[in-house]
This record gives sequence, C-alpha cells and structure tokens, in this order.
Amino acid sequence: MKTRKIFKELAYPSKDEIIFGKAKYPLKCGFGVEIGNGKVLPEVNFTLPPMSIHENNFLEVRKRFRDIVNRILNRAVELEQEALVLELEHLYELTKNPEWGAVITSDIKGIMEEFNNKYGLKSALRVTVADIRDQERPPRMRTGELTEIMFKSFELCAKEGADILSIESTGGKEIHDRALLEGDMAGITFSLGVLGERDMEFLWKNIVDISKKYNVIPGGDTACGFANTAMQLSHQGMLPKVLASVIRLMSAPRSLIAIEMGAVGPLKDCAYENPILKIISGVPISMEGKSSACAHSSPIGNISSYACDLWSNESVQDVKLLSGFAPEVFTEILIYDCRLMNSAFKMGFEKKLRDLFILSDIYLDPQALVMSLDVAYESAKKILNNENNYQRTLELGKYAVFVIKNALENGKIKISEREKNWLYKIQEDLENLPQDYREIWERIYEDYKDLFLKEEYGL
Amino acid sequence: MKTRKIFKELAYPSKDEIIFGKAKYPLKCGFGVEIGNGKVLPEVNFTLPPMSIHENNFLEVRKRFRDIVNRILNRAVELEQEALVLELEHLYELTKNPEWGAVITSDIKGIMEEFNNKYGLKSALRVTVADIRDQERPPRMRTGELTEIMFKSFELCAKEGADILSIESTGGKEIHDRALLEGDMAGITFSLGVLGERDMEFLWKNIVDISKKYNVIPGGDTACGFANTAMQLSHQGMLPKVLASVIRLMSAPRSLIAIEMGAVGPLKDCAYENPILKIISGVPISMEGKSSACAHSSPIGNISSYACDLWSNESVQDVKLLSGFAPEVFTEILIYDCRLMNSAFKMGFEKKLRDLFILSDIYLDPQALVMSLDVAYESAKKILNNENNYQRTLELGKYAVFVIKNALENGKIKISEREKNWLYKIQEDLENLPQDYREIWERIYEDYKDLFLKEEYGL
Amino acid sequence: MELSEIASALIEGNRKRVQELVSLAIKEGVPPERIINEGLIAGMQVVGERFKNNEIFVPEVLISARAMHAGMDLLKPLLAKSPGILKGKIVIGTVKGDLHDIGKNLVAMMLEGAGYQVIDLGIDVDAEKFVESVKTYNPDILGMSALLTTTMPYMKVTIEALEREGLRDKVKVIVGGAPVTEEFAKEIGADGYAEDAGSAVELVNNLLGIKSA
Amino acid sequence: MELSEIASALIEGNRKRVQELVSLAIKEGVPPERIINEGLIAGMQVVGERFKNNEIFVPEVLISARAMHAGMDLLKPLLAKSPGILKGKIVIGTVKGDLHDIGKNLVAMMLEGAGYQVIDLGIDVDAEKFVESVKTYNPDILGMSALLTTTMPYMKVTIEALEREGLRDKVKVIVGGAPVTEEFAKEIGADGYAEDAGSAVELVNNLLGIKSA
Ligand SMILES: [Zn+2]
Ligand SMILES: [Zn+2]
Ligand SMILES: [Zn+2]
Repeated sequence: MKTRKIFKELAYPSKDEIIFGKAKYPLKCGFGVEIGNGKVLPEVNFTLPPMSIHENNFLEVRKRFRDIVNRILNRAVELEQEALVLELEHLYELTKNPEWGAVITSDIKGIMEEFNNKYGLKSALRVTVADIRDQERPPRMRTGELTEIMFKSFELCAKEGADILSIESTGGKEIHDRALLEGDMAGITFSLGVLGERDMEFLWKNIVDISKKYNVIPGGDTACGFANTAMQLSHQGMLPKVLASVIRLMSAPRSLIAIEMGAVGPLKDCAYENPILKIISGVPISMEGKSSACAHSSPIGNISSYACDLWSNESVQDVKLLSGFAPEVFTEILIYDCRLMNSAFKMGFEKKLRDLFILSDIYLDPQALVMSLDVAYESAKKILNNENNYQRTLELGKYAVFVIKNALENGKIKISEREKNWLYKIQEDLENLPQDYREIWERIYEDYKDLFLKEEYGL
Repeated sequence: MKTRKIFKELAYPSKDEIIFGKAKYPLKCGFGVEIGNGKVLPEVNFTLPPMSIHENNFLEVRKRFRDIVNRILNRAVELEQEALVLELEHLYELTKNPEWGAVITSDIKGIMEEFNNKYGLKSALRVTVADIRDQERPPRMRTGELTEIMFKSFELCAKEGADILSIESTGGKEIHDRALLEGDMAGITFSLGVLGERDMEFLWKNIVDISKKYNVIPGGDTACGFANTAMQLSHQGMLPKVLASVIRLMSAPRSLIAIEMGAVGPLKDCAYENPILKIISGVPISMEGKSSACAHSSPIGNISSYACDLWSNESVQDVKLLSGFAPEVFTEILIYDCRLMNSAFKMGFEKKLRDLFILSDIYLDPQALVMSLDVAYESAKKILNNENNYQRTLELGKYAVFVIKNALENGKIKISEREKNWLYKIQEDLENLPQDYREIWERIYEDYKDLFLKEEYGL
Repeated sequence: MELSEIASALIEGNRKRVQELVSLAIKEGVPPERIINEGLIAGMQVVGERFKNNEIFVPEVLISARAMHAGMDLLKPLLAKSPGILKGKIVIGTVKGDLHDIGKNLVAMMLEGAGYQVIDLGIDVDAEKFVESVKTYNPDILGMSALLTTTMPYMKVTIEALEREGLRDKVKVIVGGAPVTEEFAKEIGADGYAEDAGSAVELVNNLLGIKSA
Repeated sequence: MELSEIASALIEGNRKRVQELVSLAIKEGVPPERIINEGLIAGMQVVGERFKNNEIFVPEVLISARAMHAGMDLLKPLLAKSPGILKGKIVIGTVKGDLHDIGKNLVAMMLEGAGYQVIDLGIDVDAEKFVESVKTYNPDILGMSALLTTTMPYMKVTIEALEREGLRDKVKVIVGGAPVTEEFAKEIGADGYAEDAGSAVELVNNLLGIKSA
C-alpha cells in the first residue's frame, strides 16, 4: 500500500493568511479554470427531479442533464461570470452502471466545451462517484462486486471528461449510523478513528492511481455521511447540537487521509471540516453554506465561506421556480456570493469580510463555533501533534468539548439545559475511552460485529 | 383630492449616510417589529405552486398558505432570527374575492401571533393587493367595478390583520406595454410621467385613507409593471439593456408619488428605484436582489442591497426542494444575508460592506450603474429641482443616458454595438420630446387612444 | 422589378416603400404568392434571423412586421382567390383569467415573421372561444399562453373541451408561458411546448414538418 | 406491586429493573395485557411525550425502547394466547434500491413507543416482499420510506402490486422520506403521508381512529 504523506507543519504559519479565494497550492483544470488562485468560483451542483432511472428512460435522463447544464452555463454567460466548476454527483444508478455515468459525464463535458468555444466561458467538471459499496449489508468494502463496479465508474468517468474526481465515502458508516442514534461515543470514535482511516487509505490509494492514469485531479472526500448526518439529525431535534459539533471536529482527521494519500483538492463542498484541512495542507477547498439551503438547513450559512476557494449549492433538483429551473437560480445566487468575495480583494477588504462571515454565525450555534478560524487553526495544530489517527480523532473530540464549554463559561454562547447535560456526558464518555484503539475494539466489538466485516477493513 | 406633500430637501444631506438597515424615519408594526431602526430584516414572499383557485378548493388553498407560513416561521425560530416581515402578495383571485384574501390574511396573522406567543418571534405582515383594474381592457382605473372590489379588498385585509398595505399599481401600463415593445420613448414618457402620476395620486389617496381608518401602515408602490418588465425583456434579449436602464430612472418620480400622497414605507421590494426615494423621503425600503433569483434573474443582485431596510426574495412557489419547501429555503438564505449586513454594524464595517455591494455589480451592466449610490443621489436631487412630474420623468431619462454615456466614454462599462446604437437613439428621442405634457399628448394620442380611457385619468 | 427590393425595404422597416413596391409588383402582374414568398416572407426571414442572432431587438422586428402587414393588406384582396400559400395557420391566445399579452404578442410576431398566418384571439380567452376558433378557422396549430400559476391549469380545461367536441385530432396544441414546463405540457396532453418566443417558431416548424430557415 | 413502577423504570431506561419488575408482575398473576398497557406502554408514552416536548433526544428514547423490548420478550410467550392487545400492527420498510435506514428506524421506534407492533422489513425492500408481508402479517398499516428521488417512484410500483393482488383494500398505506410530498402521496394513491418521524405516530393514530395521548 502506498505510504501516506504525513504533514509535519501547517501550510499556513499564520492564521491570518487563511482567506477565501486563495490556496497555497492552487490548481488548474478543465477549460482554463484556476482554483484557489485569487478568486472564489461557484461550484454548481444539480440533480434530477423525482424520477426513476432505467434503461427505458435513459435517453430522457441524458436530455434532462444536458438541459440542466445548458441552462446553468447560459445563466453564467448572461451574468458575465468568467469561470465556474460543475459537479456531477452520481445518483446510485449512474455509478452502478458505469457506462451511464460516463455518458452523462461526456455529454456535460461536451456542452462545457461548446460554451468555452462560443463565449470563452471557463469551466471544469467534478465528478463525484457514489460510494455504492454500502448498498450491500454488511458492506464488502474491498472485495465486493460493488467495489469493482465503483472503481470502474471512476475510470470511465475519468476517461470521458471528468476533470476532478471525488467521493463521499462511507467506510465505517455502517457502525456510525447506529452509534450516532445511540449517542455512543465509543462506536463513533471507532468508526471515524479506526474503520474510517483504514477505508480512506484503501480507497484513496486507488482513486489517486486512477487519477494519475487518466491525468485528472484527485479532488477530495467528505465526512458527509457522518458529520452532516449528525448535523441534520440535530437540526431535526433528534440529536443534540453539541454531539454534532463534536463529531464535526472528530471527522477532520479522517477526511485528511484523502490528502495524505494524494488528493490535492478542491476538497468536497459538503465537508465542513475543510478549513482545518486547508490549514494543514494548503489545498483549495470547496464549501457550501447559506446558498445550499436548497439541500439542507444549516447553522453555518455564512461562517462556512471564510476559507472557501469554490462556493457551492450542494445539490438542487431540476424543478421549476418562477424564474426558471432551480439549478440556474442557484447558479445566479452563487455567482453573486462569489462576486462579493472577489470584489473585496479589489477594495483590500477581504480579511474584514472574512471576519464578518465568521462573526455572523459564530456564537449562535456550537456547530458554528467549532468551525471558526481560531478553532480550526488550533484543531489543525492538534492533528499535526499526533500521528495516530485514532488518537487524533479522540483528541479533536475532547477539544470540541473544551471549546464549547469554554464559550459557555465565558457567556459567549447559550445552549439549552438538555444540551448542556449532553455536553458533560460526551466529555465523560470521551475521557473514558482508551488511548489504544485495540482496547476500544474489544470494548465494542460484540455490540457492532453484526454490522460490519472486519476483514474488509484489514482487521 | 388630498394635496401632495412636496419634498423640498433630501432626507439625507450627505450621501455617505445612506446605509442598509437604517432609515431616517423607522417604523414599528406587527408583533414588535421595527423597520429601518438599525437592522435589516428579511421580508419573505411566497406563493402557491401551479394550481387554480376556486370555491371548491379554497379550503385546500387556505391550508397550503398556513403550511407555508408555519414552515417559514419555524425556520426563522430554528435559526434564532428575532424578527421578520412576511408579504402576502395577492394572486388575482384573492383580490377579486375580497373575503378570500381577508381570510388568508387572518389565517396568516393568527399563525404569526402563535409564534410570537410561543417563541417571542417578532413579525409583521405586508399585504399587497393585486391591481385587478387592468383585468378589463381598456381598464377603468377609477370608476369600474373592479376598482371598487380592489378597494374593498384593501379594507378587508386591513381589518383582518395586514400591518402594511402595498400594491404594484398599473396606471399607464396599458400604454407602456406597447410603447416598450416599440421602443417608443414618447409613449413611455407619457405613461410614466402623465398617466402614472394621475393614477398614483388617485390610488394612494384612497389607500392612505383606508390605512388611517384601520390604523395600518400605507407601505408603498413599485414601477414593477414598467421598469421590471423592461428589465426582464432585456434579460431575454428582447429589448436593449440601456432602454431598461433609462426606464428604471424614469420610473422613480412615479413611485415617489405614493410617498408624496402619504405612504411611509417600507416601500415595495421589487421597486429597484427605491434608494432614490429613500434619499428623498427617509422612509424605510424593502429591496430584492440575488436572493430573489427564484423570481427573476437580475444584473443587480448585490448592488440592490446597499440601502435596504428589508431584504426580500420577491416571490417563490411552494414547491419541494431537497431540504424542504422553497419558501423556507429562501427564508434561510435571506436570514443569512441579513446576518451579514447586521454583523457589519457590530464591526463598524457597514459602510465598507455597502460600498462592496455596489462595487460588486456597478460596472457589469448599465442597469446596475444607474442604481448606484452616486447616481441615485444625483437623481434624487434632480427630482427635487423640478415639481412637474412629466418633466421630472423626462429629466431622469436624460440623466440615465448621460450616466451611461459617461461611463462608456471613461471605459468603465462595456456594451455591445447594438446597445450603443440604442443609447444614441434614446438620447435623440428624449431630446426631441416637448417640455409640456400637453404637446406630447397631442403627439401620441392617435397612436394609443384605443388602449386607454382618458376620463379614467381625469384627462 | 426585383422582388428582393421588397425584402430589402421590409428589412429596413420602410413601410411606405414596401407598399409602393408591392403595388408596383401587383401592377406588373407578379402572382401574389411570389410577392409574398419572395418579397415579404423572404424579408421577414432575414429579420427573424437577425433577431435570432442578437443583431436586433424586438422594436426593429416590430417595425418590419408592420411593413409586412402593410404589404399584406394590399395583397389580401387577391389572396382570397388563392388561399393556403402561407406556411400554415395558427390560432393563439392567452387563457381565461390571464390578461398578460406581451409574451403572447411576441410569439405571434415571431410566427408571422416566419411566414405563418396568425389569428390572435387576445387575452382572457375561455375554452369555448378556443373551440369556436378551431371550428371557424380550421388552424394547423392552436397555441395557448399563461403567465400565472393559477391560470395555467386552464390549458387542460381547453384541451378537454376540444376532446369533448371531437376536435382534438384536427389541430396540434402548443403551450407556453413562464410557469409552464415540458412535463406539464405532456401531462395535459399538449403536442408541444416552447420555452420562449424564439423557440416557438422552431416548435411549430417541427410539428408541421417544415424545415427551419 | 404497582405497575407504574415498571413505567418509571422504563422511563429511566433501566432495562434490568424493567425485566425484574415484569417478571414479578407475571409471578403475581397480573394479566399480560395490563402489564403491557399500564406498565410498558404507559412508560413509553411518557418517553414519547418528553421527546415530543423537546425534553430528551433520540438516544434516550432508544434506551427506553430497549428496556421495553426486554420487558416484552418476557411477555411474548404469554401474549401468543391473547393477541391484538397492541394498538395495531404495522409493517414498515425502505423501498427497493434505497438503503437508507435512519429515518425508517426512527419511525419504527416512535411507533413502537406509541404502542404499535412494528414489523421492520429493513431496507431495499421490493414490491413482492411488501406484498408477501401483507399476506403473512395482515397488518393495519404498510409504511414505505424513500430517501432518494430516484427510488421514491418505487412506492407507486408497490401500491400497484398490492392492487394487482387484490390486497389494496386490506391495508392502509403510508409513505414518507425526504423527497416525498403530500401531493405525491395523493398522486400514487397512498392513504397518508408523514413529514417526519414525529408526525408518523399522529398519522397512524388518525388512520386507525385512535386518539393521540
Ligand atoms: Zn454530501
Ligand atoms: Zn413586482
Ligand atoms: Zn413581491
């Protein structure tokens, strides 16, 4: 297995250098797009309206995607936007039938080329393959047929025009889903710290190899299935916000592994842990916030933009609104969001705007607090202090608790009594976890063994 | 007829005082809402998905509106938003059946009260009655049955819980629609400068009287049917952008008449001419921009916010997106937009942010240019220099041409050759128009007489 | 005279000159079909192209369309004897409860410019009137427009009325307007949907099997 | 002993104590119906209320639910003789192609907490399996969940299969999941739609004519 690159120092020696639109290691891709080189660009996401996908309607599906992309790019031209990134996030069917995903990829790329020729519109295409391995339970993460199909999908999409490859990987999620609902910190830590690590190493070695073979960019991953699931359940009142906040920080070491294995960004939009990874590695990141309210509500609408290089709407169905279809509507909103950030550079005003984004949300929700620049920067340092992924994960969980408690004590944030109780419970649980992952393994194996196959994680 | 208040000096002696969130004459209304008193609040708009409204499904319509409002207010509570304004913009049916509009008004107000009691959420309700007079052609603007019904609708809604009354009035539109498509500056000027004035005086006298009777706020009007129609047709490539820009400024004197007759704001969201009116009168204004992309695309997504007291999404259908229904999604987006502006005050940073909003769009489209603070301020002065509404209108048209030509000559903006030709044509046409409206009347009466009834304008 | 002169005058929007030239051509005994096709329609096609290519705006198209109408007015008395020389007949209207006409007018203008005979029923047109118009004019296409989400469902009412009267097969139905979608068009059983005025011409050409210019 | 002690132990999430107390009650000859209704279900109803009132989160509910299951396990052998004491029987599953289970599990948990017997078919359930389950368990309610816009249409496939088998009238069908809407539910002929896990209980109560606590 390819060795992981272990970061020894932060890409940004000073916190104040972190800013939207500028990454230490910018990228060039697609039709003339530069990412992280001084400008924030929109990353537009889109998906089908409710409809099934099968052989008999596949022509209709293709047409639908073409229509969506044509409208998005038209809107970009109308608004004088010079460059943007599109993300094709696979529906399961597009990965399960690698040819289908590849055809759609090629269709989209063709339209992008047309617009580049006709209007000079710069664009790049991110293809996010679906992690279909969890379509089998317990999932076979390395040896299953679905694993093979998934990698084939990566290959074909890379071949047919993807500029950037990404995934929202699910290694450990089979355990995390249950641990989350039970508020079991042992299960959560084991999932993120041990299973997640092992799967990320395996998965990203392969994605990076494929990327090299086809000369495309290995983008990045996200803890979406973990931290965003927690965020959504806390939004629905199912889980405490403090739990979601703690999991957010705990997910960062796991997502970092993609970069340690060779991913170079732009990291995936829905990974709110990205600022930490940018601080460590200097790669450009995509982020989403208020303008992804179409996909999910969040308590981090403005703060999430302070370090973004791409600014995304996460996902929106192709349904008609009064002015047109939702994907073009959100394209327009993203373009204006980006214009604001980019104009700030012209006024020498970018750092103030960054601070404003942070101030807007930071004390209204602990989930915003743990995303703030100060906390992200400290988290990044803590990750570098410790090479053991399980321990990094545990450490960041404890740090999240510390940060929230601190803010509480200083009267900076307010949370409900039941949230407070949970904060103390989480603190206690984390403090009681062993420093050695083999011990935690013993502690939880019985509880979770039906849910996962240890061989599939090399355990 | 009530005498018009004629403004003798600008409410803002210095241009630099103009800022979002603060109006010279703030308002209090609804359940504890303060408008223009230091904070920008969201004004959330919503409408039904495609469906007809009739007696047999009216219960369904009511339920739908209640569901929409419950979701919007819930989202506001979840995001810790302390106050917001809702706008119920009547569909024709709700005005044509005044009882229907009143019942929906009362339903909505009831839910707002519940949320105020339960969560302390502050809210106010703007009801915008539809100008149904143009449902007859040629419209009877003063004497028709539809006129009576429309005023009855105002009365009933005021009685049943509206806090603010508004309208998107159409006086002169019957001529403007054709003049616009023909690019006939005489018809356009006559419509805005003469017919519009006469109708605004008549209409707003009545609305202000009704408002007094029921102790509600007479909000404001908009040149939506004129200037926004032009903007939309120019967006579709049907008309030149320079024409839409010129009409934008020309529409300001007309919209001002609502205030001269007693309207006190918050002025209507879609009136992009509002900054000029705020500069003159000091009343709070609602504006819309990037976050109303759901309702229409615009080249003024950021710049439109520089002076707003309410920030609106214009209108969005109740259709489902991935995260919920579109009205709650746009509520969230507006809340974050407002948070950003309001946080700027905390950082002492509001004027810089205002300038940033302007810089973002100003030179990308002549329609943004004519909305900028400098141009709005000069326009306001020009309006005060001349009490004759027809001459004000003509004057602002010429000033718009001047501003665009100037920017062109200084290399600040770029427009296509065909746009340039139109700019010169408009300039010539405007310069050839008489200073006396009675002369223009003679010039165009034959062309347009089939479209309007002069008695209905007191002519 | 050359019929292309008529086309040129029309492209310039010179109504008077178009009238003069058409009169002249009639006098010279040129068949009205040729005057229309090689003069007026040929000219309007250039205008349509220029509009499509973003060279001109609607007002310029309107001026040329007026010149065409002026020419047609002179030809109409002769046309009665030789009907059907236009590419097809289209009845168009905004549905009941909806008084928006700008979009509908633009579509009518584009279609006329493309050489179709357009009968405009106006705004607020109820199902009965649409049905009557099909009986009276026997059009190739019936076009309905709606700008309101609350009036859009009326398109279905009209189609059902056509079915009840046994007229549905005699005419192709097309729909359009801001809230209308392709799916909605399919759902209510329309034959076609156009996203904007520009694409309405293409749609009609396709439905009638006529090649676009 | 007081059956309310069982309820209290259950509310605290004390599984062991619930088991002890249930055993004791059985020994004392309390009818299983009473143990369930006045002990277990009474306790779960308090838990459900607390959750609804935002006093506790899902993990606490789950712990109590586990305690309830532990108590039920002791009662099951006796229950075979007196079936139907629960409020109703519900079969639930995530539709074919869709492997999301968090939402479905939450609904199942809420329903169990409200005193319903829930048979969970799991994820990726095809129409055949839904049909079989209706034949086998004869449930009052069949619940389908979908989180994907691409699998949601499969709900209709299932309802059609029920119709074909002549089972549609024997069971009320309810649907839910992020992309599902009330209109969609109506459109496919479902009997009910719940916006979230919390409102699923209310929906089922209404459909079965049972008053909510
Ligand atoms: Zn995601
Ligand atoms: Zn408007
Ligand atoms: Zn509005």
